[in-house]
Amino acid sequence: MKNLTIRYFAILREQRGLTEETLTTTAATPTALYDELQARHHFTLPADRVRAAVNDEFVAATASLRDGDRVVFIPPVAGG
Amino acid sequence: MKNLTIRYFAILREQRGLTEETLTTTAATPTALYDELQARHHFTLPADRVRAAVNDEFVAATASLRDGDRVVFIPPVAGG
Amino acid sequence: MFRLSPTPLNPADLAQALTDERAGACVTFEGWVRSRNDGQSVFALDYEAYPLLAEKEGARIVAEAREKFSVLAAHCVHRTGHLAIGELAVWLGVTAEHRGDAFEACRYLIDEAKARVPIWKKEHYAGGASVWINCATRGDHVHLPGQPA
Amino acid sequence: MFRLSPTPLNPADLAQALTDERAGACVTFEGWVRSRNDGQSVFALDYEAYPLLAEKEGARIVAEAREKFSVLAAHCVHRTGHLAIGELAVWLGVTAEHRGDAFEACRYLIDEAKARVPIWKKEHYAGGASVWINCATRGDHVHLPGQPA
Repeated sequence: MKNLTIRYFAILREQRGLTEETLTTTAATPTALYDELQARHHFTLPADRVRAAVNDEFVAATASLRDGDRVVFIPPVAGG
Repeated sequence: MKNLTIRYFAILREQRGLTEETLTTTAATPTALYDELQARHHFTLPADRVRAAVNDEFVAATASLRDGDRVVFIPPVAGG
Repeated sequence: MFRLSPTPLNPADLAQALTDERAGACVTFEGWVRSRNDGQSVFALDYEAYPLLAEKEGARIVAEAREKFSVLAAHCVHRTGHLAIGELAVWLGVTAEHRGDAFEACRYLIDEAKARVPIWKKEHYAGGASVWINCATRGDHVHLPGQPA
Repeated sequence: MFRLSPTPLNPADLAQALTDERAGACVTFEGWVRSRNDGQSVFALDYEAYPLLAEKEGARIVAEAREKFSVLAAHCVHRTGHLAIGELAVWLGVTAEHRGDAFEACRYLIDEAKARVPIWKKEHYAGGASVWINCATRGDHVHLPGQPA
């Protein structure tokens, strides 16, 4: 079990209804964590359209999550 | 014989020492006219680096010159 | 230089930082909020950013452009917050000795920024609907009042 | 729109004419007088134009860009007269719905204008020499004071 901080932006922020939460999870990777959150909060974006950042850096979907990590799931971007 | 008006710009204006002149010539084409003027005024630009305009439109070097035409020889351009 | 701005962008002010005696070419790109997008009448939009990562990724893109092209300066500023039609969403300015580098670096910067920087756009339509751009999923639609859902 | 200007160009003023609700992209190109060109220290320069034909040819180039690319506006203004280092020699502004057209049209305009519009540039060097650019012929050289001719 690890404690993680999740920050939400844009469509995920709206669908979650908050900007940040901490949670205790067994999820080992960003993908596993997204699957867990998606099931709970009915996020419409499938996992393969969301990138992950840990501690303010992009990481692979299969990266190892560690206790205390700050995680952000990044919906498809649309700047410009 | 025909009467032509010649306007000079840039390096040709400086080498000719005036901006406009009229002259009477037998030159049938811009190329023939440029050869005549180059011999007389020692223009440094060879004929193949000069374009011709007649009555404010580009013309071929072999176009026919007519009495009353206004001729400009155009040195290599360098705008921008 | 890449930064986010919560306040309106002024191109004349931004361009002043580009002044350079060695520069022969300056190319700017401005992204404006259009009144129509994909056939819909747009009323306004919101940009939301993940600030820390947006600025890191933006800085990386600027560094890449400087490696790939011979440029003197490359600046990019992106708005966040609520924007009306005609407002400036993003401003880029690139200077170089020669124009080829300035054009190519500017194009590279905006293409990469749009593809990689974590900034999101929500469009608000005339009828009251709104959509997060690029985030539609199967079954989503924009429900316009007066049309069947 | 293509025109010549004997007076300094102000980008902010010029850009105002581009305002268009339908435009999503605005690309500008500015040509600045550089302090060095081809290894020589430039002091100032003069642009001379053949006004009537320059404006005709410029208008043709703008019309070509409008045919080739989907643009909303395409404006080009070129200075004439005496310019100091850092001054704006040419300003182009192109708007389009999408950025690809704006970039490509702007690049087309400046490339064609430089190649085709009857405008000439005389560079004045720090040492007092001056040269009509692109008009050197075999045996020409720039005679700098203090150097053998």
